[in-house]
Amino acid sequence: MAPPPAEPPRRRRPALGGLPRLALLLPTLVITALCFVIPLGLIAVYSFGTVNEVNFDVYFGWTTQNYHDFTSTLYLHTLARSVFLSLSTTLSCAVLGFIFAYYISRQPPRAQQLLLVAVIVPFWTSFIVRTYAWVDLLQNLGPIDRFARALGLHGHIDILYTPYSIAIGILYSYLPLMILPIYVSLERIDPALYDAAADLGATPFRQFRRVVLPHAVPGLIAGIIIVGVPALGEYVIPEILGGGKTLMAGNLLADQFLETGNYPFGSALAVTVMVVLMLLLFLLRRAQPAVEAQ
Amino acid sequence: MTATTTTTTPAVDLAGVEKQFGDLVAVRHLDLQIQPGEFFSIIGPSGCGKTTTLRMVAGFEDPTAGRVSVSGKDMTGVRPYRRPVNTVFQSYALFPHLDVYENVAFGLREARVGKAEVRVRVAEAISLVQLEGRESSRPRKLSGGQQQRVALARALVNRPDVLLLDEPLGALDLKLRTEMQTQLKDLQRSVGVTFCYVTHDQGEAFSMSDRVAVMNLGLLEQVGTPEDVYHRPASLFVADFVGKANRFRGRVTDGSAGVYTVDIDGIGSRRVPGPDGIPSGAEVVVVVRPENLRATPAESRNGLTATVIDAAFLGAVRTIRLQAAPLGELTSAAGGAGAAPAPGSTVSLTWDENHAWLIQAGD
Amino acid sequence: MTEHDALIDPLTRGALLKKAGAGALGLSAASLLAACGSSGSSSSSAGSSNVIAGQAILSNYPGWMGKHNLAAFHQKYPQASIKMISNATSSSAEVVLQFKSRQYDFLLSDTTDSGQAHAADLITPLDWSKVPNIQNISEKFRKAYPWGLPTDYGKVGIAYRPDLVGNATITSWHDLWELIPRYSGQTVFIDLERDCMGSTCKYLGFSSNTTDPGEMSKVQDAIVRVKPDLKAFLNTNVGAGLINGSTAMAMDWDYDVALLQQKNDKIKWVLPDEGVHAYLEGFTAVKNTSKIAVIQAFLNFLATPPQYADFVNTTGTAYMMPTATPLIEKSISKNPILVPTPAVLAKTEFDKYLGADGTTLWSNTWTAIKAA
Amino acid sequence: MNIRRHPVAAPLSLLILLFMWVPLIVVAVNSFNTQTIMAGWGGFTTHWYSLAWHNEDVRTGLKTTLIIAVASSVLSLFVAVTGALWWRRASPKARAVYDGLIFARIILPEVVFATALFFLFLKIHFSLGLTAIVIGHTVWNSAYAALIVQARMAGLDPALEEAAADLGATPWRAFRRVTLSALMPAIVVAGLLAFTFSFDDVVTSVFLQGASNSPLPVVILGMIRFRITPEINAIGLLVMLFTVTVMSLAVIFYATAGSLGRAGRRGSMLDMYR
Repeated sequence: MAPPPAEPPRRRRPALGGLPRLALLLPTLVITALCFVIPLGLIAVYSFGTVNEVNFDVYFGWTTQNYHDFTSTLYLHTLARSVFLSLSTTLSCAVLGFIFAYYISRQPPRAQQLLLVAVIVPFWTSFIVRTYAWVDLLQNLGPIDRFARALGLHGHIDILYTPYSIAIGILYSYLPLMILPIYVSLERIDPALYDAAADLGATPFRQFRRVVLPHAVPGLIAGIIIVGVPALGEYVIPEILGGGKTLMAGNLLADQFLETGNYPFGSALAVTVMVVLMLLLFLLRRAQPAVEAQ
Repeated sequence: MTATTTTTTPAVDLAGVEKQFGDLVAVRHLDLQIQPGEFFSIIGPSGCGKTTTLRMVAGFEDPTAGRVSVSGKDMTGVRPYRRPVNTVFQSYALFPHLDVYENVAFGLREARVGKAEVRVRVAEAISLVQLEGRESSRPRKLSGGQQQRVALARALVNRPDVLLLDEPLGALDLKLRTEMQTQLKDLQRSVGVTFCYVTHDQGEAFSMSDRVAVMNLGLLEQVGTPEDVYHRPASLFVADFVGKANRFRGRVTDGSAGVYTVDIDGIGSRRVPGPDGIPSGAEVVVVVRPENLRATPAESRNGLTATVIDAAFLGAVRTIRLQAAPLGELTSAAGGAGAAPAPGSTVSLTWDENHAWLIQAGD
Repeated sequence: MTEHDALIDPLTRGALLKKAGAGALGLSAASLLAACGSSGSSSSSAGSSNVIAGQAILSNYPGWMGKHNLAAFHQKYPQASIKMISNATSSSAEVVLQFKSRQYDFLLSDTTDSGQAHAADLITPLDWSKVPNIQNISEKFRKAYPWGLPTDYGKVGIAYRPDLVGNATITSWHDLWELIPRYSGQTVFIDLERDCMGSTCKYLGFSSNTTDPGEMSKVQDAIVRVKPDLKAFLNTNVGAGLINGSTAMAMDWDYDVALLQQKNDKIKWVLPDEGVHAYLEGFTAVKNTSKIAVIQAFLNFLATPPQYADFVNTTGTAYMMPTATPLIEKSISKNPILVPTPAVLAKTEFDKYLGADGTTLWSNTWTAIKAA
Repeated sequence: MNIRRHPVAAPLSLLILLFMWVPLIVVAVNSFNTQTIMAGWGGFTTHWYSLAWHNEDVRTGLKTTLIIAVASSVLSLFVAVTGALWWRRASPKARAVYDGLIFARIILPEVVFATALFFLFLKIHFSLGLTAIVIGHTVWNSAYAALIVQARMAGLDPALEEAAADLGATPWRAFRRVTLSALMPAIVVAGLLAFTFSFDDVVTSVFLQGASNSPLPVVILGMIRFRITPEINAIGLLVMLFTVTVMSLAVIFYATAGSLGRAGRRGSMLDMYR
């Protein structure tokens, strides 16, 4: 079929009656420019400045010392560990989120709604309270440990205050943010597509690969971004579940702002993390059409 | 350009309409009238201005110059929601959040039609397009053809003076398309609403339309019945756009009142019908449709012979590609029943005097 | 080419009114009232020093005040009141920012933070003639906290369950360090730079306010050596695991251990032989506050035995006013852990502000320990 | 593959559901626990509920949080919807810039952004407090909301409003009956998400609250500074009950209003998302 003919550009009449189109952009402009770009500019400028360690006044200047400091192996090691942890938790999150989202999407409508509510409701109570519940759950002599021993497993399930407990905490906290976008994209699949695929002789696995996976890609990518990025900057969960033994990039960054007051160094860290993340996102977005084309 | 003179008020009257987008002229000085109850099509290639013309009738575009009237009332500058016309969009533009019933009822609710009447008229419209039982489905759950019919019912239920259709069959597959063409024509006959149909597919337009307008580069090239446009094209563009045409260059040596004597290059003098007013000595092109160009395996009596390149069997017809030494490649078509001429064989080409048409060259 | 730019400019009355205008968007009735309240009454309290009037804003831990302190104060001085804003801040950087933010008139602040704020010229010294009741506080605390009214302190010692460590006896930091590897994964340290490294200083025989890089590097080694055998660094419910036995030994604060002992009497408190490090907190007035009269009146009021007893009984902290002892609950006043005997105080070293270089040294050492 | 009866996927899905609910069960159980330091089960009590119920800090905190969450959700939706309307007819280049700014707002670590805004507000003498928190929340909430609304917008036929106008709807009515209604599922989801984020935020609130009352999460953070008692579990559970009730009422109201209105055949919220 021929593509629709390229007609002359459509009219540029105001979108809503008399409102000029640009007025629609005004709220976004105000909130991004005034409350995001300008403060960020401040951070960018700070990252080249120095701080008075007594009264925490920041002196503007053009030193690159803060970026130099960052290249110490101490910090690079911490960053690498954080990237690894956030990558592995994001991937586990994607796998679990996908399975569950797919499970929901294949239920009858009523059950779908119930399950969605079941995903969201636990998150309407305080994040801190929920995270501390994991301390209780995972601790030595806690419910999981006792359950495992009742089953006759040898030794303790003693993973509280290890990187594993941090991973579990992050996985738990971010899972709904993974499930929802994947569900939304899977839910759009016309049920007839499954029948059609089966009709065309696709085995369940091929059906899954050819029909389900391509549809899930946009949701998966959205989920990975929404989960992976904050996971990299997460510092409350490592603090509560890490027992202060595992330093993460998020903690390092938060510490500069909340504990030591080294704003220039913290700003340099933030700028670096931002640039790295932007780069990754850019690559991900470029890769997206290629994935979808498969 | 032929402006049909009638006593009734035209359903659509475009007078001196022009449309520019910045530097781009989309429609140039267009005069066009569509009669009530007519199935009228506008055809032309991409970017010819046909959709822009339709959108000016609907009110989505304001003409840069000229006047748009619907049923005798001046509609220039009137907003779309105040015009007695409705549109079937190329993408259907069905409201995804409303079911079939509410989609169809949309215009009636906007017109504040009473509840009981809404029910009756929506039911009527839905049965007209044979979608009974799908009232509470969402558009996404319907097939392309069904969606197309919802779009049709949604527009027709408002009993518009004119129904505008913007390539409504473009997204359907070939079989469904032919089916829908018949249905559309039947539907138009039964409701009696004026249809203004835009398409780039001349076959589709010919099969349904009472009259056809051909546009190119923003200009109206010709208006007429499908037969007029096909057999008596007003320009070389029209001749080519609506079908395959064999062209022969020549000069008018004599003639008036619709039949001229033309000295055709490489063939000689022939009598050819054409429009009035071509002066003697004018450079012309003689157009002969393939089905009117007879190829007979015999020696030439009048000088035009050609070599068969190949033949293609298409069922009802067989087309033969020919090479005529000074004239280039030609095409002949004949009923599929006879035997195919062998490639490489020599044939003589003839046509009936009435089955050619003269177009003045140089335009 | 550097250009100096102080982060925070002084807030003028005009600026406050401007803020009020911005708040009039309608979302921030509370902040609007706060802004108006603090600027509107400034002239009256500054004008006549005899009338104690106006609302002073206090940044404080949630609930860190006697049940009846604020109401009683308002009853005594009907024109004056204290508005308490709960803050969960823990670091010097945050507290100093609060000093600079001009959102508050006085703050709960420890010796380190007030010391730093003092060095940065961010505090208003009190007129002690207006706070005569300060005499009720033991001298050692007054000396250590010269900027305002010291209210509470906490010693960092050792809590352990002898039954879980083979009935070993711990009397010193040295004993603790010896036992940690033997009972791997059963010891908890405090997750605060000053308390954790300060206690380690004591273990190594240094001052817990040392700024010697060589000493700090030994401190780092000492902690990193046992880190693999530690269960965790915690700053909340530090010793809770001692109750059910999931923790055997803990570096912990005195008041926390006093509470833990009520749940399980097998828990023992140790004031280590080498000495202990302690924090000391109090209320300090912010520079340029217009409510200094209200603050002084309040601190003087709080320093009376009944009010201070209310404060201690509500917060359950170790106290520092001997004359209040009869009014303080027995669980606190009779608890040897919490009573400040001269012998205990002799072993105690309070936090001090370490200066810019010292602070950086400590925080770098701490980061290195946590990253190890 | 029928996942509903798949031997691995179905039980695994139920396990995932359990995973999401187990902490909540722990919270619920502990809220009735007499053991004050959360080290095992001590016995049954409702003491913590009475404590939580009468805790003034919690009450004002909840009120503050609700005001902030509602205000920032509404503002975020306003920003997101107007932005998406603009985005729909913007040039590809302008769109790319707009999208980039959305992503930037999402990926910036919250603590950095909160500090930056804190510095800025101090510099321009903008009063810290509820307004400041609402603005702070709106900056990142509106980015998430924009992402969701925009995804829906991208799926909408650009000719929809023309179709509505063609059927007699004035621009305003076309906007309400078509554009807004077609976006509604995304708006509801984005609103819920914004509310949830804002309702539970600690970092931005801590920096920007100034001398105003603390929102609930900050109150809870303050409460656990030294000691965690089962009271926070009781608070957590009460808050959840409260939120669930408010949300249910909102959904019921939404459904009822829908069935009474002219476009009564819309069906349920999730149905529309289909």
